[in-house]
Amino acid sequence: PNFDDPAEFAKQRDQLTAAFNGPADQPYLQYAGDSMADTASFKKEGPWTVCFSNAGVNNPWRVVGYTDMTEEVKLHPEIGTFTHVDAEGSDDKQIADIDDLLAGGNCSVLIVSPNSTAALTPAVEKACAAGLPVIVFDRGVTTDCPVTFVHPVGGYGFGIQAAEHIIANVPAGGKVLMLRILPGVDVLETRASGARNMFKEAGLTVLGEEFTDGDNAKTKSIVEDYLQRGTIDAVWMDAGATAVAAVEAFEDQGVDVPVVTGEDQQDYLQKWRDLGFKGIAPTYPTYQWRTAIIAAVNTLKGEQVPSPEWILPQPAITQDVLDQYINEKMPPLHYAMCGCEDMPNYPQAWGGTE
Amino acid sequence: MTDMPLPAKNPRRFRFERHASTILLLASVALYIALIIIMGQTRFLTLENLVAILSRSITLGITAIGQTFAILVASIDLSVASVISASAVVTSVVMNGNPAMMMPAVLAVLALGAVVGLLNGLVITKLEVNPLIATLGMSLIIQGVLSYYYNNFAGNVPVEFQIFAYGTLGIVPFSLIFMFVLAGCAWFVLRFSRFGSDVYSVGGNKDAARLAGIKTDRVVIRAHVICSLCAAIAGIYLASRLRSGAPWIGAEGVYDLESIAVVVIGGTVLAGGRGGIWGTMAGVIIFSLIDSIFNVAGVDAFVKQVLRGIIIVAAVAFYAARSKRPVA
Amino acid sequence: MSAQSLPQATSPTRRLPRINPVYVLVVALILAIIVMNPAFGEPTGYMNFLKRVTALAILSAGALYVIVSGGFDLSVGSIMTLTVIGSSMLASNDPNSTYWIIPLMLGIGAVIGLINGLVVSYLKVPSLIATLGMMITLNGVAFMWSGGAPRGYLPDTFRFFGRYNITDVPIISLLPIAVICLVVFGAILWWGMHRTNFGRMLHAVGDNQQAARLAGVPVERVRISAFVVSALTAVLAGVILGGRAGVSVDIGSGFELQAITAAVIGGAQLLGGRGSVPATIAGALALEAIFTLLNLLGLAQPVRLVVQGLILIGAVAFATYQRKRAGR
Amino acid sequence: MSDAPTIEMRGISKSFPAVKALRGVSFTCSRGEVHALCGENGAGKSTLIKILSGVYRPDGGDVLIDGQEQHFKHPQEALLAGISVIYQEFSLLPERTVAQNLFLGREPMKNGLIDNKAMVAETQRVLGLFGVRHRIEPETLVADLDVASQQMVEIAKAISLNAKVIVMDEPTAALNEAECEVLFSLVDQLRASGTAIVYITHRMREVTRLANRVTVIKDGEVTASFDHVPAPDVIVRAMVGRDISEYYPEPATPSEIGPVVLSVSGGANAALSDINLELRSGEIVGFAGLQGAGRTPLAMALFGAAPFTSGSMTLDGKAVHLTSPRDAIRAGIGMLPGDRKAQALFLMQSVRDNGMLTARSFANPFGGHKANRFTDLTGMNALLDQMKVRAPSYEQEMRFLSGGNQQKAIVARWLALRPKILIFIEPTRGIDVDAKASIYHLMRDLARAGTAVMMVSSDLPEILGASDRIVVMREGRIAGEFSRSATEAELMLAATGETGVAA
Ligand SMILES: Nc1ncnc2c1ncn2[C@@H]1O[C@H](COP(=O)(O)OP(=O)(O)OP(=O)(O)O)[C@@H](O)[C@H]1O
Ligand SMILES: Nc1ncnc2c1ncn2[C@@H]1O[C@H](COP(=O)(O)OP(=O)(O)OP(=O)(O)O)[C@@H](O)[C@H]1O
Ligand SMILES: [Mg+2]
Ligand SMILES: [Mg+2]
Repeated sequence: PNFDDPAEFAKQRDQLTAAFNGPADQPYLQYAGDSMADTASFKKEGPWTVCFSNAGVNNPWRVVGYTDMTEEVKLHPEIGTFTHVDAEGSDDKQIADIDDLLAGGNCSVLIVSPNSTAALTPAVEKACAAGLPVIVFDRGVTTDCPVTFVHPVGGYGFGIQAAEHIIANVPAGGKVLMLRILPGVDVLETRASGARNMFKEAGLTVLGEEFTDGDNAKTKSIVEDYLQRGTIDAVWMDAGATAVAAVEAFEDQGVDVPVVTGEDQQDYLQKWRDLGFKGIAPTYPTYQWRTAIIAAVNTLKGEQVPSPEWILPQPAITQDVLDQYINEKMPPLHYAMCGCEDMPNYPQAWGGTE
Repeated sequence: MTDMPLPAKNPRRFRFERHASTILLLASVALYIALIIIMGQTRFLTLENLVAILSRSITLGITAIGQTFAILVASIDLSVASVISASAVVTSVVMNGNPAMMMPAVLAVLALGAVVGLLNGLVITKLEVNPLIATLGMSLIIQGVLSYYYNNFAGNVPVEFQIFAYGTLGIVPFSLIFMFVLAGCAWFVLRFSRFGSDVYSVGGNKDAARLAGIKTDRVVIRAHVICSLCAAIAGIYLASRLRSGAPWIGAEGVYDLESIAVVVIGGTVLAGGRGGIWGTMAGVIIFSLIDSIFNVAGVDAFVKQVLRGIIIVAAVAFYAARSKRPVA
Repeated sequence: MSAQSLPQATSPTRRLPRINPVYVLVVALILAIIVMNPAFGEPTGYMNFLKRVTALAILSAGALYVIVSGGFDLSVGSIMTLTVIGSSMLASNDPNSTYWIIPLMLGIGAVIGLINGLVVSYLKVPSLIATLGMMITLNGVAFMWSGGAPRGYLPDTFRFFGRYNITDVPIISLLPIAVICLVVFGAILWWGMHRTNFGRMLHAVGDNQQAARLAGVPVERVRISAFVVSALTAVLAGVILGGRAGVSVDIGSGFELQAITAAVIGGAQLLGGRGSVPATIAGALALEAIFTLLNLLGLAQPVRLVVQGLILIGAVAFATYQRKRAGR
Repeated sequence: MSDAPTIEMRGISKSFPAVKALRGVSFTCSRGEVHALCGENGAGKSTLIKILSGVYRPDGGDVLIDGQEQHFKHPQEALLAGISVIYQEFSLLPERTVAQNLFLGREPMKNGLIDNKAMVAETQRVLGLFGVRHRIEPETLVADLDVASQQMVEIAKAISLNAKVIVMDEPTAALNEAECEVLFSLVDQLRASGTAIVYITHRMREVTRLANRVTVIKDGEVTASFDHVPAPDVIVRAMVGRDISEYYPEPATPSEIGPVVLSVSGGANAALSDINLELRSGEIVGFAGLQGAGRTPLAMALFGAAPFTSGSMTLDGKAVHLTSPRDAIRAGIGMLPGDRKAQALFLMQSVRDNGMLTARSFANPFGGHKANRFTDLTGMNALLDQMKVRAPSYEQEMRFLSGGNQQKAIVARWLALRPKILIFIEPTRGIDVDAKASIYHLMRDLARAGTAVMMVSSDLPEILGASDRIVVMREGRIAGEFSRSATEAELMLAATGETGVAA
């Protein structure tokens, strides 16, 4: 796969600022473009069995998203059964899971959050061939047979938003440390490549690209080691999981926290507010999990669905809107951009208090 | 003084541990059927579904066949997961969509497996490094080399080759048949060949085997070559199934620890010298059944993990506690 | 010895005091780091390093108890995870909660160790499998408890042990609390292993379990205690690591193998009977120093994996060679 | 056939890290002769054999087979050259069948596959030679056999090779008299058929009975070599460098025998029935019987390792119910197991730690390891000195000691606790004459100090020489009690329950 696609880079850069269709206060219903799929052939009387093959719930982002999803299911009385199978992060297992779901033979619709793009394509094709409407979200597949593929703007967009913030706040020639979770994951690779392009354009020095495995302790060690060798003007991160650890590394060394990018997790947002450094939180909104259910429901109702892709807006949290996303009642690793504040069980279902 | 009359001992007393894996298998089948009936999901009681269950764990099954050899010689192989990743990547990169490259790719991967097994075996026997450490180190090395060159899905497998994973004979996938044929071969080798006998001897007591004239190092090395070859084949299968290989697919399936768990649940003793292939296959099927039971019953992902841990321990305890002999 | 002739003990020149190669390795690595980065030679440099290594060092020294008694403890990483997640769940941002949470976590750790020990001793499940099952189960429990994402912060009082430094100390200028913990717990673990009857029984059980039983050693009690010690140190390591790094979902994963690796680099014998607490702590230092050095060299992640693998195998091969040559 | 001896070893030297095991040892053995190799524990006998059989490579010297110089790098090469060895330590695979063990590494093949049928048939034939066909079935797992049967399998394995040289390193250590006789007649047959036999033993009777020539090694050097069989005391003098006076100590006088310490009535379990027994302080009671007669199970029952399931037991007049070795030790009973390597030794720990272990097990676990209420390091050194344990240092790991010295070191373990009752199972198995004598004297000293000693042994002269009273067991029951003036024939009669059995 090509993670440095100039056309895609430019497209996403535009989409970040473009206008979206749909209600502005319900970003999970918004979509870019106006190509729609006709789903009349999938129209079906309730109650439905909605089947969901999940790559895993093995990180907080997926946990928040999955909660969004189950809460969304409760809003649709036509959904009789919601069957969730969890592949625990294994392609092999997810393929087998989809086989199981097909062998069971009573899914009305199949939602797939693929563990990886290429590997799950045959299984998704098989499901399409069995006549099921298929909704894919988060990562895609390399076939057009699903009804739609729900996803936010994308990785380049994320990388661009974070990089732009750094470029705006660090003088030319400044030193940037790029911290990444792990190599190889499509959405993370494009974030890095998007940012790399921007830094080159702006003439910033990249001190290094280090992989943290999402491990706070390792992140802290890496930042400490870099600090021992010289100053750091900005820390760019491809995901927010370890942002707080990176900030703490500066704090613990008694060094001023420089520009640090993160994600929309509460702990980072609060740290940012408390220490008052120059932060930004690009997002990969978890509300796309809601959208997947909405797409499935619309399909079974025979209503139109944005297709072949349902591109959702991807806002970044900046200093001026920071306070509006901070909620002390929510758990530290809650993703603020969940689009879930209007749901009946908010905040308890997401682990919040009150 | 001639034959001394002695209270006759029963030489072939019922050995619980020999049948434990069968009992466990039957128990899990019964549990599955009971669950389906209770939940009124009898539509799962089809041949198709049986095949789907058996096909769930082919990668694990092929790997575990090899792991059985390693454990029988009182060794162990933690590098299988990395070998699976490496061989899947090599398969798809060498083939790169070209059907003409199928044969060379398979040969290259088998050579890779053989070399890794050979190195594992040599480090364990000649440098006398504990197998756990030797293969853990080897695993890191393979993973490092692999991720140096690739960090994502690389290459792709031609449609012709996907037949290995997706082709069927009637409703039975080729790969399932392949796994059972491989198990049959392994059983035959262990049961009837000199090498098989040596495997049990070396695992039972290496010094005694050496004193009896067995070249123990060679046996250990060969067992490791077989183990790595099986892992390489599992990698080929996975590439065919996923259409492409990525450097993390072995680790992501936890094939190292799972293959060990499956072998032990199948009644092969970690200390070596006791056990066999059919036990391992029973262990693999039990794992598949557990997964299916969880899916049918809609068990929550986290609860599933808790239960799986308990089940692994309980299954081994089931016969270990009854066995008079020490189990490592 | 009384008036009897000794067998020909070889000349004293060949019996140089044998120094464990791990100490040489640590010194060499640290010198290399200082050469590459003189800042490391200053208090902030090496104190940060020690602070970083504390969790692993304490964990490995505890895991050594199980290794010397002849087992493995793969559950320690998951105990660390459970400690951090559980503490964050319970703390609900109340600084005073630390005073009951840490004892409570130690209690939970003791129960886990007890279960490990009971399963291994009485259900006769091989420790590799028993603790693998425990690892899977505890990871599931941690997930269940937190619903997949931790729901609270660790208060600063909790993070004190892993995060804070005493400043303005003469000569060394700063002294991390973690380093004090390392010294205190290291000393306690050293004392327990090398200066008590319990430590000797531990060695005996790992060396020959049946003989230990017949010699009057309370084998089960000793083995269970080893698992309890290991689990307790895992809780301590969890508190320190959680303090250093804050909450994350899989904070302890991978630590089980690192702990075993550290012990093995320190010359511990897998399967029991031999091992040293100081050498294990040195093994942990060596491991962390390798990572730091590779970091300084700016080597790509994959290269680091390869180097790590080579050093792991090399260290053990060298120790084996030396032991054979020196007749230890 | 050339005139060259079948095996000739010239100027063999071998060092281990801590010790020079052999220095310039020369040794020959020709077809049709039995050459006995004698020497104290740790003299280097087994090492010499392991060089002959390719287990070790010599540091210096040559090995010639039929006049041809050989450099064996692996036991397999020695086997191919016709050298078959019964090793001192068992080399059987417990989880494999008798037949599989017998043909280990040389299974009969048919069409490239193992011919199980032929293997079983041949096994039956070989076992028939020993008259143990009924006792040992080819398809039994070796783990299910008792020690003696295992030793029989070991011997059968070596003999079935049809080797031109057979080396036997203490083959009778685990055998009783009758089984020894079977072995002796086999050795006679083998010699007659032209095999060269090297025979290592600590029992002078066997040397006298079997050998044509005798070589004595001491401290890794040949001290004497005889082309005939000299009188036992000559051999012993060459072995230990002095005479051994009073091989067996004086028996107890009636006044020395004290009150009943332990009594059992109606004791029974799976292996035992109707055991009625009394042990008195100051008394050594020898337990004789055939293999499988239940002596070991009785010892294990008294020691709590395999307790009685019915019946009653009293210690010092008080009823006790011992269900674990710890119970028994706490009640004042100690035991030295028969299978040293599996049941008594901690090979990676130091000699002193081996000696201290039991004392430590009953001291405060968190107390210092150097001293406890039973003994301390100096005390243990003194005990080890008293046992004449030969080691470069007591800090040496146990695995570097020879078998006999290992046995002595673990006796020290019990001495530290001064038990009321001490059970010895085959206490002198694999121990040299000097050490044997010291163990007999030690048992007597213990008895004089008031300990009740129970000695399980398959060595009838030892039973008669060292005991005050003799109990013979058969089929899990007590078959008779004798005084020390009984004859071997009387004991054998009671042990077999038959008449007309040759002793
Ligand atoms: N593998 C070894 N490593 C180190 N030292 C050894 C080894 N094997 C034997 N030794 C030492 O070599 C010497 C000779 O031992 P050997 O076993 O040959 O004695 P032995 O004459 O057979 O004694 P025994 O009658 O007790 O069997 C002893 O001091 C012993 O400790
Ligand atoms: N510790 C034990 N626990 C349970 N059963 C035992 C134990 N030891 C021996 N047995 C059983 O008791 C029977 C006789 O044991 P064994 O063959 O050792 O005879 P033995 O009397 O000890 O021989 P010897 O008297 O010559 O030492 C066998 O069936 C054996 O399996
Ligand atoms: Mg010997
Ligand atoms: Mg016996």
